[in-house]
Amino acid sequence: MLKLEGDIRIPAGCAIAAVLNRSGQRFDGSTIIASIATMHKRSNGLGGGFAAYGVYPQYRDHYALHIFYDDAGAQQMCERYLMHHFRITEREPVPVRYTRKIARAPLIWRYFALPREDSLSRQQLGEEDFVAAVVMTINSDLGGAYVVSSGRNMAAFKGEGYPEDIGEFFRLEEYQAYLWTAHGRFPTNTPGWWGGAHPFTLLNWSVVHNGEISSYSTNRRYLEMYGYKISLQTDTEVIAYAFDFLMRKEGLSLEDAIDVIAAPFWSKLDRERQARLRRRYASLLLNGPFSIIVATNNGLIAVNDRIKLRPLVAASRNEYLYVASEEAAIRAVAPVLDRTWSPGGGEPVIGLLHNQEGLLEAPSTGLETNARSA
Amino acid sequence: MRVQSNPEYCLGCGLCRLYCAAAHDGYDGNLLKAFKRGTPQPRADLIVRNDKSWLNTCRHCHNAPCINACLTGALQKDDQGIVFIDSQRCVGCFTCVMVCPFGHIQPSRDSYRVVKCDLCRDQKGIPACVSFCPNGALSLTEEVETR
Amino acid sequence: MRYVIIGNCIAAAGAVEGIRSYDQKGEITIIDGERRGCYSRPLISYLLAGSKGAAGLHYRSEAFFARNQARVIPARAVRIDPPAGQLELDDGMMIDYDRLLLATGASPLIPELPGIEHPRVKTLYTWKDAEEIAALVETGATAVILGSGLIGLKAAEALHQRGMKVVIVEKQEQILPRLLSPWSATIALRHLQEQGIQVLTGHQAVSISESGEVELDHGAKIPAQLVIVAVGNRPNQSLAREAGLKTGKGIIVNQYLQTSDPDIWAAGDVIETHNILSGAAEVMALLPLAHLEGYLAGCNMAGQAVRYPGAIFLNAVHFMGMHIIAAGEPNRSGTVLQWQQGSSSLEMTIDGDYLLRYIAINLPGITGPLTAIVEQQIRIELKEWQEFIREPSMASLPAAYWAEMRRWEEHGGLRCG
Amino acid sequence: MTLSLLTPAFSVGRNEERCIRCGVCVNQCINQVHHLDEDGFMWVTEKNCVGCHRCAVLCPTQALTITRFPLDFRPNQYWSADSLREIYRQAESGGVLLTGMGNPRPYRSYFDHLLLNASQVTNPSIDPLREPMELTTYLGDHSAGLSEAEKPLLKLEIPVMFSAMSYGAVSLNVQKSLARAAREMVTYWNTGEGGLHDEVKEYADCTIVQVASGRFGVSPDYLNNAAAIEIKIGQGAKPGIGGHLPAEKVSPGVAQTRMIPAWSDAISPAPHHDIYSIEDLAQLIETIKVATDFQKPVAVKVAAVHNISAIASGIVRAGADIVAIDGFRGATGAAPLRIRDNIGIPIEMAIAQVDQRLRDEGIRPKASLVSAGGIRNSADVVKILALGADAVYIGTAALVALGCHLCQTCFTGRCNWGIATTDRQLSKRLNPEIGAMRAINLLKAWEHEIKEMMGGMGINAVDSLRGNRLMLKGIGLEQHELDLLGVSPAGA
Repeated sequence: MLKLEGDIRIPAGCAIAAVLNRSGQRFDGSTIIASIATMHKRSNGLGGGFAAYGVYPQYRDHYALHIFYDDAGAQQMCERYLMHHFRITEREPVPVRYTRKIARAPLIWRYFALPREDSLSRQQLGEEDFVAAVVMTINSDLGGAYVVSSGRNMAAFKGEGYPEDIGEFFRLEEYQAYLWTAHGRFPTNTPGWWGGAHPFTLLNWSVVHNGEISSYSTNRRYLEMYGYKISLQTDTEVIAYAFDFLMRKEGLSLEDAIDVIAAPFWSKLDRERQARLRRRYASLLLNGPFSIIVATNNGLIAVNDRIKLRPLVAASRNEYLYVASEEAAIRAVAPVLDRTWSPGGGEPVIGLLHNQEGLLEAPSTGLETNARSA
Repeated sequence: MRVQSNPEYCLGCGLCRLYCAAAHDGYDGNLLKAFKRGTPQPRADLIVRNDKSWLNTCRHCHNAPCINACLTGALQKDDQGIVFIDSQRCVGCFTCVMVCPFGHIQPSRDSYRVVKCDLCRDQKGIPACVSFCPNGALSLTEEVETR
Repeated sequence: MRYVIIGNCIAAAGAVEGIRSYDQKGEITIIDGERRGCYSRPLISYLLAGSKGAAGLHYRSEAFFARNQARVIPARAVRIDPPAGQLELDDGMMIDYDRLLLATGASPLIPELPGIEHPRVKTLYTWKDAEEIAALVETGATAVILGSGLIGLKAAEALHQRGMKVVIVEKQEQILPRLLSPWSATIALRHLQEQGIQVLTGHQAVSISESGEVELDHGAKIPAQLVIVAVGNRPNQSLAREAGLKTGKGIIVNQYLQTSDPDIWAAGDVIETHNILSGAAEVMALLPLAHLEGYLAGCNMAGQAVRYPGAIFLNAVHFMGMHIIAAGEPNRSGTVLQWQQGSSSLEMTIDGDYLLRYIAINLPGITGPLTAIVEQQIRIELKEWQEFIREPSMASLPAAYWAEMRRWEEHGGLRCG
Repeated sequence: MTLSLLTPAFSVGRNEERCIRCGVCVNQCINQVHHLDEDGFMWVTEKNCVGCHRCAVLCPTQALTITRFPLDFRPNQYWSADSLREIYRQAESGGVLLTGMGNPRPYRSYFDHLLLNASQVTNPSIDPLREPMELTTYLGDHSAGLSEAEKPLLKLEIPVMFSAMSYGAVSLNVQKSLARAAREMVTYWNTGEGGLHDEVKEYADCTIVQVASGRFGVSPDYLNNAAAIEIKIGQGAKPGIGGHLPAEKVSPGVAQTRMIPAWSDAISPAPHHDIYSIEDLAQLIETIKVATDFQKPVAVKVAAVHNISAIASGIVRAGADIVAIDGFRGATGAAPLRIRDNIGIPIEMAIAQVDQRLRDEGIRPKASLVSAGGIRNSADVVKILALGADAVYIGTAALVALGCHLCQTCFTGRCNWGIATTDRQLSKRLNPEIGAMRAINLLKAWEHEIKEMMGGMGINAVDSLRGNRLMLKGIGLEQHELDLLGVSPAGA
C-alpha cells in the first residue's frame, strides 16, 4: 500500500514561480498560471498549487481557513472542533470547476473565522500562536482533515495534478491578488493525497519550494523543541515553520532569518552578528539543494541554498517583481523586463509592498528566547 | 649537513646501525643479505651510557681534522660538504681515527681501512639511519658544520 | 698577489687550500724540488712493500693543483732575496714573490760511521729512496735497520713483506723510544718478534764493512745485503738561514706562522712548533700538523689573521697488524694507568686532573676523544679515569668529555680553524 | 611457591631464517620476554608476553610472530578459557582482577547496526574537494538570546576532542603529543585528573582541565590555565568507583603535578565527597564559574548508566554548559575487570536518549553533548553526531594512533610503547613530535572521511548532521532498540 505524505518522507523536484505587484494592485490568477505552465516539464502531475495574497479584502481581519476533508465524517468532527475555538463568520465550499484532468479531489471548504475570546484566554496564548496551535492540532490529530491555509486575506489552492490544471480547477482567474506564488511538483512517489502539494502555509506564511533539505531531521527536531508539530514530513513544512519561528517567535529581521537558513560559510562571514546567528541557530541552517519562495501579506522572499544547487531567476518590470525556476516562465508573462538576474547562493530576492518594511505586519520587538525552556 | 642524534628520544634499539650497515658495501638495504651472508659494517656507533644513548654521527666538520690528517688523501669533502672516504686509497693508518675529536671514525672490521658516515651519498633519499629510526631521534640537519 | 711556495708537499697542499679559501685570483707558484709531485711520504714504505703502486702515492693529484690554479715548477730553490722579493732556482731562473711560504721539510740524519757511504746503505725518506732500496731487495737476504722509530719500523715491515730477514738495531733500551713507554714498548716488541723480526735494543752500529757487514758496539757482526739508516730527521733550514731569517732547531715563526721576515711564512717539518703541553718550541715533524700549518699559513698569506695555537705530539702507526696510537707529552710524569686485554693495551699518564699522554695499542676506536682531551686539556678527575680504564670504550668516556663535545657543537670551538 | 596453573597467553615465534641476532627485541621488551646470550643463542620467556607487539613491529627482518598460545581447553560454551584463566589467577593471587583499556566483551555494538544515508538523484551529493565542507562546532550554552551576552563557547574545527588522560596514567609525552595535535587541529585535549604539568601549560588555549574527586593539582591557576573545566563524576570504564594510580607510577614529576608526595598511591575517591546530590554539583559548577570569572564553559562528565537521561537533565539544569557522557566501552589505565566488563550502557543508546530527553524538556540548547567511550573511526563519529551528540571524545583511538596495541596492561606502568607509563626510559619511546604528527594525521584522515560522508548526504555543515537521525537506518535491530535510538529500520 502506498504511504501518504506524512507517513513517509518523499523527496521531490519542482518548479516554482511568483509574481508580486509592489503597489498592492491586484491582478487575476491567469498570469501566474501562464507562468507556471511554462515549466510543465518540471512537474509530473502529482502536485500543483498556488498561494494568493489580497484575495479576501472583505474579510481582511478574519482567519481564512481552507480545509480538505476526506469525507463528511471528518468534516463534521473538524467543524465541531473549530466551533469550539472559533467564531465562524462564513462557511462555504471553495468553488471549483470539475475537469477530467483533476481526479480524487477531497471535500474543500473555507471558513472565515475569529478565535473565541474564552478559548483564547483558556489557552493563555497569543492570538497567532493560538491559531497556529489549532491548525497543527487539526493536521496532526484529526484524521481526514487537513488545513491548507490559515492566514488573513490570503489563501492556498493546491491539489494533485499539474499546476495549470489545479489553477483551472480552483477557477483562479476569478480571484484578484497582488501577490501570487505557484508550485509544480515532481514527487518521487505517488501519494495521491492533496495535502502533500505546495504551497505549505501557516498563518500568513506560505512556502513553495524546490529541493530537498538534507538537514530535514536536524531542522525538524529543533523546531519540535519549540512546540511545532510536524505532520507532513515535507521540507516545505519545516521551512515555513523555520521562518515562523525565527521571525514571528524570535523576532528576527528578514536579513537575520536568511543568515540563519542560508548561513554564509564561516570563512565568508563578514559580520559578527552573522556568526552569532549561526552559533545560536546552527540547527536551522537549511542544508541541501533548494530554492524557495516564502510569502506573507507583505511580500515575498526568494532564496537559494548557500551553494545554489537549484535554479532561481528573478526579474522586475515597473511595479512587478517576478521570480521563477526558469527565466522562460517569466518571459512567458512579461516579455519586456527592466532587469533579470540570477541570485547567488544564499543571496535573497526580497520583494515587499511599498508601504512595508518587513515580511511581518508588526515585527515583534521582544527578543524572547527559548520560548518553552524551563 | 649532518645527521643529528637526539638522546632525548634515542631508544638505544640499534636499528640505525643495522640499516646503516645494510645501506653500505653493496647490500643495497637488504638486511638479510647483509647479516646472513655478509660482513656488514655500520658507519657510526651507537653509544649507550647509563640511561642515555645516541648515535655518534659524523659532524662533517668545516676544515675537518680527519681530512687534514689523512696521509693518503683518501678522506675528502664533496661538493655538498660531505666528508667521505675513498676506501681504495685508505691504508688503514688510523691517523684520522686519532684526530677525530668525536671518536666518530672507526677502524673497519678487518682493520685495513676506516669507515665513517657518508650520509648515504651513494643512495637515493635521506640517510638510512634517519629514515629507519623508529622514534625520530635522528634527523638530517642543514645546520652549518662544526667549526 | 703572487704567492710562492717552496716545497711541494703536505704543507704546500694545505697552503693552496688556505690561500684559495680567501683569494681566488692571486697567482700561486709551487717550487717542486723533488720533481715528484705532491706525494705522501709515509706511503713510500707501501711502495717499497709492493702493496701500493706509484699512482697511489699522491697526496693531492695534479687535478687538484690545476683546479686551484697553482703552477708547479719542477726545480729546486737555491737562494732567497728578501729585499728584492725574489727567489733563485737551480736552473738560474728568478721568481718574484709577494708572499713566500717555506715548506722545505726535513732530511734524514746520517750518523758519522765508517762505511756509511756504502752503496747499500740507504735512508727511506723519499720516493727515490724507496725505488733505490727496492732495487736492492733480495729475498732471503738480511736487512739491517738502524733505528726503531716510525721510519725504521715501516721499513722493517716493508722489507719483511718482500721476504727479507730483518734485524733492527736500536740504540735505546726500547723500541719506538719517542713514542712508547717502556711498558708499551715491551708489548710492541713481543709482537715484532712474534712476526719474525729480530730486534737488538741497547746497541748501535759502529761500522759497515766493504761487504756490507754491520758491526755492532758489542762486537757482533751482521752480514747485510741492505742497511737502512733511520735514526731521525733534521729540518732543511739552510735556505732560511742564508736569507737571514731567524732559526733555531727549526725556522722560528710567530703564532701566525710568519717568519722574522713579514713577507715570508713557514710551515711543516721545517719549523719550530709551540708544544701546547710543554710550552716549549720544538720541531714536531708530524703529517697532520704539516697540513694544518700549511692551511693556516695559506689563510694568513691571503690576508687573514688566524692563530695557530700550537700542537701536541701525536702519532698513529701500524706495522704487521699492530696499531699503535699515542699522543701527548712523553717528558712529563704523572699517575700512570694501564690496561691490557688480549693484544690490546692502553696506558695513560695523568697529572692532577689532566690527561698528559696516552698510548693505545690495538685500541684505536677511543683515541680520537683521548687526543682531544689531551690537546684541549679537558679537565677530568683521576677517579673518572680510574673508572674508565676498567673497560675503556667510547661509552665509558668520562661525562666531562661528552659535555665538552656538546659545548663544542653548540658554540663551536674546534681547534681546526 | 607452588606451581602456577597459568600457561602463557601468547606464543612467540621466531623465524630462524630471518633472525639476525640484532637484539632489538631483547632491548625493546620491558617484560623481558626475549633473551640473547653471548653465543648468539636466543630464547623466550613466553609467560611474560602481554601481546603488545613492540618486538614484532620493531624487528627489522619481520622474524617474529605473536600468536595466542595454542593450548585449548575442552570446548565449553559456558566456561570459556578466559573464565577459567581468571579463576586460576584469583586462586593464586586472592585479589581483584585488574585490567586496562576498555570493555572487550562481545556486547552488541549499535554503531555496527546503523547505516548511513547518501544522496541519489533527488538531491546532489557534494564533493568536499570542490565545495566548502564545514566541521566548525561550538560547544557550550547556546541558549542566550541575541540581545544577551553570549555564553563562553569552545570552538572546534573538527568535532573530535581527546579524552581525559592524566599525566601519571599516561606519559607526559602522550599529553604533549595530544596537546600539539589539538592546537594544530583546533580542538581540545583533556588533562584528566592529574594536574597540569609545567611543560604543557603553554597549550592553555586548547586544554580542558579536569576536576575530579581526588582534586589532584587543582588550584585557581590550574582552572584558569585552560579553555574549559570539566568536572568528572565518573568514567565509562569504571562507573561508580574511584581511581587508583599505583605508587610505582607516581614519579617525582607526577607527584609535583598532582601536588602529592612522590612514590605514594594517588587515590581518587569513588564519589566527590562534596557532591552527594545534584544540588551539590550545581554548587561546584557555580564555584568553578566564579573562580574563572564566568569566562570558561564548565563541562560535567558522567558514565553512561541506566538512568542517564534523568542524570543528564539534572546536570544541564545544574548549570553545566557541556555534558560529556562516557559509554561502557570507555577505556581506563586501570580498573577492576568485573567493573569494566559489566557496568554501564552503550554510548549510542545513552546519546540518543539524552539528546531526546533534553529536547523534550526544551533545554537542549543550554548544553552541548559530548560522546565518549568507544569511538573507533569516523563513521562512528558521524553516527553519534546524527544520533544527537555535538562532538566526541576519543581516547583509545588516540592512543592507538600513538602506538597503543591494546594489550590491556596499562596498570603495570610498563608500557613498551611509552604510553601508559611514567618510567623515563619507556616514556622516551614516544617522541611527541611523532606522536603529534600521528594524532594530527588521524584527525585529518577522519576529517576527510567525515566530509566525504557528509558530502554524500548532501550536507555541507556539521550543524546539519547533528541530531539528523533521518540519515541513519538500523540494521538487525529489534523494534524497541530502533525506538530507543530514534531511527527507522533499513528499508523502511
